[in-house]
Order: sequence, then C-alpha cells, then structure tokens
Amino acid sequence: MLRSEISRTSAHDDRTDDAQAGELDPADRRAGVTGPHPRTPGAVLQLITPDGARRPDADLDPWVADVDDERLAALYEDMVVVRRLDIEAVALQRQGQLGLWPPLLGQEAAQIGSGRALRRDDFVFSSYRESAVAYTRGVTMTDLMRVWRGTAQAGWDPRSIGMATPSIVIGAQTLHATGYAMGCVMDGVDSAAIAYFGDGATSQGDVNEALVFAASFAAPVIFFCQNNQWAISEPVGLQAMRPLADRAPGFGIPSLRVDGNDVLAVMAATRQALDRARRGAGPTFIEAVTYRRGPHTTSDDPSRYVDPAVQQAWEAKDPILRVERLLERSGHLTEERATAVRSRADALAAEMRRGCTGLDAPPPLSVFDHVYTSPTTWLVRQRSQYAAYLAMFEGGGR
Amino acid sequence: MLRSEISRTSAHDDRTDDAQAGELDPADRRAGVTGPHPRTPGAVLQLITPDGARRPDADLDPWVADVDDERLAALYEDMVVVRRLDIEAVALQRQGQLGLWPPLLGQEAAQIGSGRALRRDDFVFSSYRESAVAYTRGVTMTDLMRVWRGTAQAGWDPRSIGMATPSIVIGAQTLHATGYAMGCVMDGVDSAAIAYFGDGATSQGDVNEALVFAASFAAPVIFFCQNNQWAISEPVGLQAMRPLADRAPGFGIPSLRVDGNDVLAVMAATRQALDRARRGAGPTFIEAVTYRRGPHTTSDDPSRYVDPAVQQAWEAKDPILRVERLLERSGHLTEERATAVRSRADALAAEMRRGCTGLDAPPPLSVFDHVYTSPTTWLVRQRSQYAAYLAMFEGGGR
Amino acid sequence: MSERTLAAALNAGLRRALEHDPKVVLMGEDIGRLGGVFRVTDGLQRDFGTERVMDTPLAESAILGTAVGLAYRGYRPVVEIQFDGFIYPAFDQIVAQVAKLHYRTQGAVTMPITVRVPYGGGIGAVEHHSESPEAYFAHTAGLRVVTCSNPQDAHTMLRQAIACDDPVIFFEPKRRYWVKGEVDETLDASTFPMDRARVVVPGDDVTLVAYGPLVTTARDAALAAQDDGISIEVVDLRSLAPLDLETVESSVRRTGRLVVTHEASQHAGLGAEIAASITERCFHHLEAAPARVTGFDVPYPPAKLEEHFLPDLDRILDAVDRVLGRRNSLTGWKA
Amino acid sequence: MSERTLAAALNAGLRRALEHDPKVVLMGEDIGRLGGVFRVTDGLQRDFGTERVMDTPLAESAILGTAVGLAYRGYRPVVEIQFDGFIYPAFDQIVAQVAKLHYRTQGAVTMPITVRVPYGGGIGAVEHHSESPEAYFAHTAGLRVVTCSNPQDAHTMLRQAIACDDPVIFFEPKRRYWVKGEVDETLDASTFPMDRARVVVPGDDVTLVAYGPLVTTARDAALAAQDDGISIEVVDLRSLAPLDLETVESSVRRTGRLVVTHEASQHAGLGAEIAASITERCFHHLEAAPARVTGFDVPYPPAKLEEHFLPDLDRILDAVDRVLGRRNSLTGWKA
Ligand SMILES: Cc1ncc(C[n+]2csc(CCOP(=O)(O)OP(=O)(O)O)c2C)c(N)n1
Ligand SMILES: Cc1ncc(C[n+]2csc(CCOP(=O)(O)OP(=O)(O)O)c2C)c(N)n1
Ligand SMILES: [Mg+2]
Ligand SMILES: [Mg+2]
Repeated sequence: MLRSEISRTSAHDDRTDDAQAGELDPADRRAGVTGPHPRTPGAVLQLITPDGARRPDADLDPWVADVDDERLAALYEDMVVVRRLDIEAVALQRQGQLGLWPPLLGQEAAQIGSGRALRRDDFVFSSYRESAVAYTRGVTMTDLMRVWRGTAQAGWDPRSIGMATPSIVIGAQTLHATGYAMGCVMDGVDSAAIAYFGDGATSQGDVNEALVFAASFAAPVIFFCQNNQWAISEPVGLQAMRPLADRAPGFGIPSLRVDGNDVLAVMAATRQALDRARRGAGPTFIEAVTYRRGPHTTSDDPSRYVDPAVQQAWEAKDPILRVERLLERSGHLTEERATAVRSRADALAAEMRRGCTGLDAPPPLSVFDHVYTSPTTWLVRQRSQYAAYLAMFEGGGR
Repeated sequence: MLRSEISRTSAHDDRTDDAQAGELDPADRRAGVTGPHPRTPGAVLQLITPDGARRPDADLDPWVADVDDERLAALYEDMVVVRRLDIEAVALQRQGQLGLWPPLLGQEAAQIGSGRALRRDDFVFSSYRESAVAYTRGVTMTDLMRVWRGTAQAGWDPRSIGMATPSIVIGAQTLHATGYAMGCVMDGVDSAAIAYFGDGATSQGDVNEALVFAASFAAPVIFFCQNNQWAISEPVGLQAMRPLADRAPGFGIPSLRVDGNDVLAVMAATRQALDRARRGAGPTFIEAVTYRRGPHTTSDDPSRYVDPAVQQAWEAKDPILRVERLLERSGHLTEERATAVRSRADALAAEMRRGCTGLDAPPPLSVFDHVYTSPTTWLVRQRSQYAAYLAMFEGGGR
Repeated sequence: MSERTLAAALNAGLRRALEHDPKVVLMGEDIGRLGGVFRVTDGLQRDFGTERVMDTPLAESAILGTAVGLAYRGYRPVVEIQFDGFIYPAFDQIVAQVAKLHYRTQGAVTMPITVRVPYGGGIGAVEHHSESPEAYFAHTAGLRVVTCSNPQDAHTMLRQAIACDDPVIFFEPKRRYWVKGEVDETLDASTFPMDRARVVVPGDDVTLVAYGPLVTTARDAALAAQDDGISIEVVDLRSLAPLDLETVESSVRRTGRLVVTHEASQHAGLGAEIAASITERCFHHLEAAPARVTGFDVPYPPAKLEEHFLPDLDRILDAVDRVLGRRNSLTGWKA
Repeated sequence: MSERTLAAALNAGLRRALEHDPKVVLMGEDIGRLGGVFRVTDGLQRDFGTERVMDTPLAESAILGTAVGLAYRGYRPVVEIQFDGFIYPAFDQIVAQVAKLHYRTQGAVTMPITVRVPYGGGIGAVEHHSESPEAYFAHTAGLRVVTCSNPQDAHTMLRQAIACDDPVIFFEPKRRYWVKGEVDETLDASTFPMDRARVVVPGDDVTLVAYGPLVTTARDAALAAQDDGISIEVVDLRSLAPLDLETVESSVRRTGRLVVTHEASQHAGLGAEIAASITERCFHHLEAAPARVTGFDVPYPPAKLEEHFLPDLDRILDAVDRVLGRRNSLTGWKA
C-alpha cells in the first residue's frame, strides 16, 4: 500500500493538553512545537470541557476575563440561533427553496467564538460554510439566502458588512485577507483581516503562499482554520501528516491549536491573535479542531465515508451542550431564558424562510449588468440584441 | 515601513552549529527545530571548514565513511571541472555564441556533492542552474549547450540521462519529482527522485503543494533547496522569515540544513536522505546554504543590489578552496595532479566550445515536429502551407 | 450492448482502461470511497485499490504536477478535476508543462495524461460549477481537447483518450450525466477516432455545429425545424483541438450556411475559430455570414439567470432563421 | 514632449500615476532595487519607498491574490508579471477572482488592478519568455485587455489603465521596449480612450489589423506594399477586450479585405474573433475571406527557430496578396 491510512490519523488527534502529553514520540515533539505557546506539541487548548466544566488556563484566561456568565449566555444564544438557522436552511433546501446549502452543524463554537472576537472595522474573508460568522457581522437573514437560492452570486455588500463574499474556490480568500491586511498597515490603522478556511484548504498552493506573504509583510491577518476533519469525503489525515497548527511556525508565523467546539477558548485565541495583529506583531495561525457533523453540502452523501462511531464521539463534544451545562450549573440558564432563546431562534428562522421564499429571479437583462464599471459598446450591443430577441416572444412568440 | 529589511536577515544566518548555539531567542528555538537532527536550531551542518579542516560529526560521518582522500580528490576534480565549464559558458555568452547562461559559480559543492550521491536509477528534476548536476549525470558538453544557444528547448533525452529537462517555471519541477517518486513506490523499486530548486522557489504554491503530496504519499523524494541567498535581486530574507529548512517539518517532512559549500557534508546529507527514501521512510528536505557569486544570468546586473562586502565574505568560503587545502594538507593534491585536473577541465571546456559553436539552427520545418506523438491533419496542413511559402523564396523570392 | 447513463458509460470506460493497462492510474479529489461527486469513479477504488485509484490532497496544481512525474515514470494518469471552475489552479502545469513536454523534449518524453473535467451549466449550481473553459485549452498547442455528447461516445472516447499518447483534456457534459443510451463496450475504439467530428442529423439547408451538452439541444432544434420545412444538418464536433474542419467544410459546401453553438462566452471562443476557418475554406460557398449562438460575454450568472445565458433551442432556431434570411430577432434591430 | 523609449515611457507613466494617486501601489518580483528585469520600474522604489513599490516573494498567485485584498481596501495595485510565461500560476486568481468580483458583488466591489505583462517573442529568449497569452484573457469576461505599440500609447494607455476602475491586463511588447518615440506626458488621457482602435496608416485596398509588437511590422508592410501599388490601411487594435470592431468594420466596408496578424497561435486566437466578427458585420462587403497571419499551432519554438514561427513582413504581404487574389504562396497549393 502506498501510504498507511491508519498511522496518519494520530497526528490529528484532538485530545487536549494533559491527555496527550505523554504519547507523542520524540521526533513528533521536535517537529510539532508551535509558535508562542510552548505547550505540549499537538495539544488542544480548552477552557470548557465537554462536561461543562471551566478549566483554568493561564495563557488564555486573561483574554476572556470580561466574559462573565451574562456574556457567555449571549454566546450561547448566538450558537443556538445559528444552529436553528442552519436546520432551517437545510429544510429549505430539501423543500426545493434553495439550490444548495453547506451545513455548519457542529462548528457553531468555532464560528461564533471567532466572529464575536472581531471589531466592526476588522474584515472577514471566508469560505462558503461560515454563515454563523456572517450572522455575527450582521448579515440579514434574506441576504444569507441569495447565493444558495441562486438569485445572486453574492449575498451582501462586502464593504458595509466588513465581510467579503464567500470564496468557493478553496483557499483563494486567504490571499485576499493577506492583501487587505497589508493595506491596513499602509493606512496606519489597527484593523485586522481574518481568513476562514478548512482543513482541506491547507493543501492548496494559495494558502501556503498566503503564509509566505503574510510573514514577509508582517501582515495583521489571522489564518483561522476550521479543521472539521473532512474535505468532502477526504479525512484530514490525507491532507496533512502533522497537526495543521504545526505548519505555520515554519513560515515564521506563530500558531495556536484550540478546541474548536469550545466557544470560550476560540474567542480567547482569536482575541490573542487580533491583539498581536493590532500591535504590529504580524499574522497568527489558529487551528480550531472541530467536526463537520452534517454532510459536506446538501448534495453530499456522507454515509459513503463516515464512521458512525466517530460521528457519535463528536456529538458528545457538542459545542452548545457544554455551555448549556456550564450555565445551568452556575444558574445562568433558567428555563425562562432557554425558552426566550429558543423563540428568538425560531423567529429568526421564520424570518429567514420568509426572506428566502420572497427572493425572485432577477430580471433577464440584468445578466449583462456589472461586468464592467461602465458598460462597453460591445456589451450594450449584446444586451440590446438579446432584448430584441426576448421582445419576439412578448409579441406572441416566433 | 511595512516590514523590516534588517531584522529579517538574522534567520538566514549561515553560521554553523557552535557559532550560533547561544544566539537564538527561545521563540526562534522552538519554531526552528527540524526533523531527525535534534541540533541547534538553524545551525548548519559542516564537515570541512573553509580553512580546509575536517570536522567530525557523529551523524554525518558514517554516510561518507567510504570517501577517502582518493574519492575526495575525485569530487575536487568534479568541482574544478564544472567551474571551468561555467566560466567557458559565460565567455561563450559574452562572445555571442550563447543567448543566455545562468552561472553556478559558488554552488559547485552543493551540486557535485548531491549529484554524486545519486544512483544511476535515481531521477533528477532540476531548475535551470544545475549544469553541474547534469555533468554528474553524464550529459555531454554539446547537449549542455543546446537550450542556451537556442537550438532546442531541451538538451538531452531525460529518460536515458535520468534527469528531466530543466524547469524554467520556478517550482514546477518539485511536483514532477514527487509524482515520479510515487511511481517508484508503485513499481516496487527503491529508486528515488530528487528535486532541485532555489530559495526563491520556496515561496511558490507548487513547492508547498509538493511537500503536501510527498508527505501524504510518503514519496521517496529529496527536496534539495540550494539557498544561494538570492532570487535574482531579492534576498532570501524577503521570501522567508525562518531558515528554509524549518518549513518542511510542519508538513511532516524531516529536514537538514547543511553547508552548501561543503561537498562532503552535502554528499552525506543527500545520502542520508536517499537512504530514508529507499527504506520507504518518505521524503526529506535539504537546505544547502550557499551563495550565488555570479549574476543571476548573463543578462543580470548584480551591481544594482549586491553588497560587495557580503560577496567577499562568501568568496572566503569557497567550496573548492577548502577541499584543496584539505587535500594539500594530507598530501593528496600534488602539483602534478593539480595540473592534470586543470588540463582535463580545459579539455572539457574546449570540447564544450566546439560542441556549442557546431550547433546549427534546426531546419525551418522542424518547428512543426513533436507537437503531438502523431501529426494531426491540421498541423500537416499548416506545415505544408508554410513549406509552400518557403518554396516561393527558394525560387528567387516574391 | 446495454443501456447506461453517460456517467455509467464513463465509469465502465475507466474500468476497462484500468483492467486493460496496469499503467493506468486514477487521481483526484473524492474519487475513492465517495466515487467522485458525480459517482463517475464509483466502485473503482474498491476494485482496483488505493494505489490505482488515488484520493489526492486538495490541490489541483499538484494533481497535474504529480501526474507529469508519473508520466515521466511510464504511467498513464487519468486525472479528475472536480468541476470546470477548479481547473484554473492547475493551469500553469497544464499549459506550461503537460502541453509542452513532448515538444520540449523533441519526442523523448510523452505525456499520456487524461484530464477529465465535468463542465457546462444548466444544473442550477452556485458559482464556478457551470463553466465552459474549453477555449483556453483549445488555444494551447500540444493539448488535445475533446468532449462527448452521448453515452457511447463517452465510453469509447474516454478509452481512446486514455490510450492516446498525447495529453487529452476530456470535457464531460455534466448536465447530461444522467442521459441514457445504448453502449457497446466491445466497439473497436479505433474504428472512429476521437478527433473526428460526426454528422448526427443529416440535412441540406443549414449546418449546425455543436458539441458536448448542446448536441442534444441541436438535435432537438433540427427536429423542430423540420416542422417549418427547414433541413438542418447537425455536426457533433467531438474534438475541439484539433478540429475536424473537413467534416464541417464538406457540410457547409452543401448547405452554404453555418451556425455554431456553445455555452462558453463568445469573445475569442471556439465559435470564432470555426466561423473563421470555415469562412477561409468555403468563402465562395457561403450564402450568409456564419452565426454564433453562445453564452454572452459576461461571467457565468447566478442559477436563476442561467436560462438567459445558455443557448437553447429557440436561440438556435433564431440564428438558423438569420442565416436563412428569414425573419428573426435581428430583423429591424439597429445597433 | 520628449523622446523616450517605450520602456521609459512606461516608467514615466508609472511615476505619474504614483504621484497623482496615493492609492496606487506597485507590486512584483525584482521591481524594487533592480527596477525590474526590463528596468520599467527603475528608480521608483527609491523615490516612492518600499511601501508603494513592493518587491514581493516569488509567487504569482499571491501577487494577484494580495492585490485583490488591497483593492478591497481601496488601493489600486499595479502588478508586474516578469514574463508572459509566468502569468499562468496566477491564472486562477485572475479569471476566478479579479475578473469576476465586480460582477459577483453586483458592483459593490471594484477591482482597479492593472497587470503589466511584458509579452511576445523575437528577442532570442529561452522557453516561457516569448509567449503571447492574450487570447486567454480576452476570452475571460470581466477583464479589459490592452496592448500598446509605441511610446506615446505606452505612456497614455498605462495611465488610463491604472485610472480605470476595471481590471486591466496590460500587455507590453517587450521586443519594442527600446523603440524610441515622442511622448507628450501632458496629453489628456481622456481624449483618446484606451479601448479605441486607431488607424495608423490610411489605405484603400486592404485592412490590416495588428496590435502590440506587430504594429511596427504592419506599418513596414504597408510601406513596402506601396511600391507594388497596394494601399494598405493599418489598424492598431490597442484594445483586445473589448474590441473596437466599429473602427475595423468601417475600414473593411471600404476596403472589402481583411488581414489580421498576431504572434499568438492561430487556433482560437484573437484573429479568429476579429475575422468572425467582421464577417458577421460586413459579409456583403467582403471580397475575400479574411486572412490570418499568426504564430503556428505549436508551442513557442527555440530561439533559433522563432523566425519561422513569428509573422513577419513577407508573411503579411503574402496574405495581402491572397486577399487581393494576387499570386501568393497558396496559389497552386493543394491540401
Ligand atoms: C480549488 C477548488 N477545488 C475543489 C473544490 C471543490 N470542493 C468544494 S469544498 C471541497 C472540500 C473543502 O474542504 P475543507 O477545506 O476542509 O472545507 P470544509 O468543506 O470542510 O469546510 C472541495 C474539494 C473547490 N471548491 N475549489
Ligand atoms: C513562475 C516563475 N516566475 C518568475 C520567474 C522568473 N525568474 C527566473 S529565475 C527567478 C529567481 C529564482 O530564484 P531562486 O528560486 O532562488 O533560484 P536561483 O536563481 O537563485 O537559482 C525568477 C523570479 C520564473 N522563471 N518562473
Ligand atoms: Mg474540512
Ligand atoms: Mg536563489
């Protein structure tokens, strides 16, 4: 066999610090040490355990010192809402209202924790699965639907939202984020750019070139990799032999490996990275270790490649449940509040459905709009010829 | 200023083990540790000092145990020859006999040490500057000239030489080497592929994708990076913030950083890497730290960007001189022998000149040959029309 | 002889190639356990193993670049690019390496690489999933570019492409993957070479040249035109580089009229080449300027607008009317 | 008004743009201290600093990709690709991002990026240094593609390209870098837009369309033809996307004959588009089929063969003879 499918999985273990410390062999240790955190190689930073226990962490705690139970509850609400929206979107797709939907089930903490760490003047360059990040940026429910319903190639105005239109070409956006961040430095502002991408994306030339440029120009950019273990049907072990967070230090970029199902740890890591960016200390790479619990998109059939046991193990690490447990324990999640959260989620889901079904096909001739900033003679001609063609039918057909 | 030109040079220091040990800061240490050699981070492995002293090295010595003074003298001869050929080629270009030439002055040890480590059944994928490697593969003096005289796009038959035609597109060949190496595994042979590329090339997406694929398929490929400090006018510090050898471990590929002006250390490192490849242990990355003492090509004007002091410092580390000193000391370089070496070099240079000036332009209609393995109707027609066109002139012109 | 979908015919073609030649290897994203997003490689990894049917990391340039290395080593890689819009990261390896290596080495090195690309629109997809990039490759000397329109051709041409010692960009009309047709796997691949065009509907008044997904549309148009008493000859081009201009030429010499249709944008597309070449060859036989029915010169639009981008039966018939001098959409139109 | 080489005219254009608009930044390999391998950016880093004239790491996709990010942030990046043959690694960013972002965002985001590309052959270079890849970009909706043929246009068009809110692929005819000509830097850039073709030699018998490096050759051909009593009208196309077909059309309506020349290969090249479009527009004015004089459909050959690849004066005149029905190389030729 050309390569061993089995041996390669170990490098992508998601176990946290203590659990993994003693298990790596010395060679792994050497190669695996990452940037500013002289931790156990490959270990995953965590603040809230799956059981809902708050774990102290000297490095991360200061970055979320302001997140009291009230604020944690707000993050909880965010996560409940985006999960509800995601479920609604899947339903809309099944009902033929959307052409496609890439579910985020399981990745709520990674997206909410990072999205809520950003400032308004920061700028997001995402892939297609970051609808929860879009939610944190204030994208409307209707706008969220446009691309997937097929009425537009982009859902919102990037400049007013502070988030670029999703990049479907894997990895391309990491370079955009780097260039944007270079621009922030030139402008003398302390805004940062954040690039979201998947584990599969790390194999693309563009992502590695982005690391090169970001390091070379000390660009204030966060490389936020959601390692959800899958690139469609391909396990992360096929893409990389080492934990993804180990890649960046060799480029001169410090990295963090964080429990992507822990909203607090994600927020702490992102804030720390943003702080470096704002201080002029350059880029940071964050690997958020999480799991894609749904299909790749609504067109996918994961039963062909997913092991149900692995799936179940990840369900036990649910990002929402652990915060629920923590808040319940501290008495900050009353039945009343839980109900309020649920109804807000339902209301937004209903708003999304209304927005979606209300989106009509654009007018035929708009196919010619916005190719250039000003219409060219040639396109004006093509458009007018097509208008003449359409007019034939209006008059009763050919 | 967007980035500090000054601070970034330190990561690319070429000092050897002892010299550098105490100077790196802890963060650098952490990120800089490379593969199988738990050495001082960033340190450069060396067996022969610039003064011609043989330095013991427990790791490397076993790999060159067979290289006695006789064999070392042969390597010396190789280096003298390829330098002489290089000088001749520059002269041929200045005299209008070649269109272009990329000098290798200063990089003789890196190319001879690695080239002579290879077996006949290994396969080389190089860039354009590796004429000394081509020499070790047995490329004839005439064939070496074809591309640069402009009579052909490739100088030799890759399959019979065991060396692909040089890749001018930076980095592309690293993927070819990786694919070739995957093929070796499939064929169940223990041959290896070696990819030569420069420091500048490490920024290309293709090179990083090659690391990804090589690691994923455990391909028996050596990534041999000649860090000659320059990519045309750009210093290596612009391409990478860390020593180039630090890049590979994050991809799961062990790396070695070796004095590229030390033919013995280069040979030892390459043999070690080849051994890993043959044993099925996968790829290795070698950074050979050297210096491009000539212009990028004969079209270049390095006076615009090279600091003469730096240039001089590197001349003191000459790859040939140190072996000369060592051999003289051990009495293995007699005046007689030195003369023999020089005349062999001169003879080959003369052969090269003859070969070069004897290369004529190919026949006009050969422009249509070899586009496909069998001629297409369309090209046959284009060719015959052009033949008819040329015939007009034969008859006395239009 | 059995009835198969176009996708299944391709699958069978790959299977035959894998059986026939141990040097054939398949590479791509998700082609293994998943069987490809369109299931064209379904079951092949199971039956031929992970060494001959390789899921690769997610990097198109590397897929092509390692295929080059495998070809150097004597293999015949068959590469899948998941969608048309994702071939561009591999563009450099394709145009600067794959296309040129045989020429560069004066024939010493062959590049028998087949690049399978599901292409074209009409499936209501999101961006980058509906493109027709064939002109980029057809313009690149050293590549063969072919496309199929029915299950039999899909099967036979794919086997021919894999057996070919030149690199072949093999465009698969994704919206026709589920079209069914008879497939004879025993058909001798050499009887009808993949670089030959085929007259699929004979006719006398107008030559209609189509390829890939639009061949079906062109046939439908020919059928519909019959009711109007117009006899359309439909030519399925099959090969886009080299072009079988002889077949088109001999048709146009009879009909005197040419319509070319493709989904790709018009500007510097294949339609221009066919129109220009045929004009060069049959100038004095032409009764009207060749007409092109193509995608507009805009990026591929969102799904809900694609019907206003893609050529369809009515737009083709309108162009047929135009070359026949009949009333058409441009009658009375002023620039 | 001063005499300058084409390269110096470009340099002055860049300087003016940097002075005029603080959002203009230059990026590329070796454009800083070295001033670019052709010295087109000579002295600019010294005068405008490393933040506005940036040497980048060696990665073309990243150069374009970061330029996109800078454009998002309001900058106007002017990117240098060192040679034609090295633009392909950036192909994905150019065709899938740069070209489409304005369309994708319905006008919300502009991509005022200029990509400077020294292109074309005739300089005796090694492989990948002599290519003419303009058709790839002209076929890509959303891009403007232009090229210049003389120092004045080089200067003015480059400034227009940088000022344009659309992405512009700016092809520089590298073998004409050292051609000298008068340059008026004060010429109002708006008087003659960069997307307009220009009649550079008026004539009555044949319309000869050229662009970039071959405009000089075309002028020489027109001069030489005069001796034979043939009056050639030379049109310098300048813009390859969009095409100024109106200018060509009005010329061909008078001359009835069209010859198009370019260095790029013929198959699906720009010549096909011009021939096809003009045939559509002037079918009844054409006395002969438009003729194309182009590079052959082979990869760019080694330097010692390039004279047998590149169109030159004699090949152009041979095609002129062909469209005039005079004795020419194909007289008596049989396929
Ligand atoms: C360049 C490119 N190649 C292929 C694809 C097809 N594709 C879409 S998503 C995907 C997997 C991406 O995996 P990952 O980066 O881990 O992100 P995830 O979907 O898990 O969020 C692939 C191969 C693409 N969109 N772009
Ligand atoms: C893709 C690509 N971009 C740009 C170039 C132009 N170019 C030729 S050599 C070179 C520098 C290469 O530097 P390095 O990789 O360090 O190799 P060296 O020349 O030092 O041996 C550049 C930019 C090229 N050949 N290919
Ligand atoms: Mg993933
Ligand atoms: Mg170098």
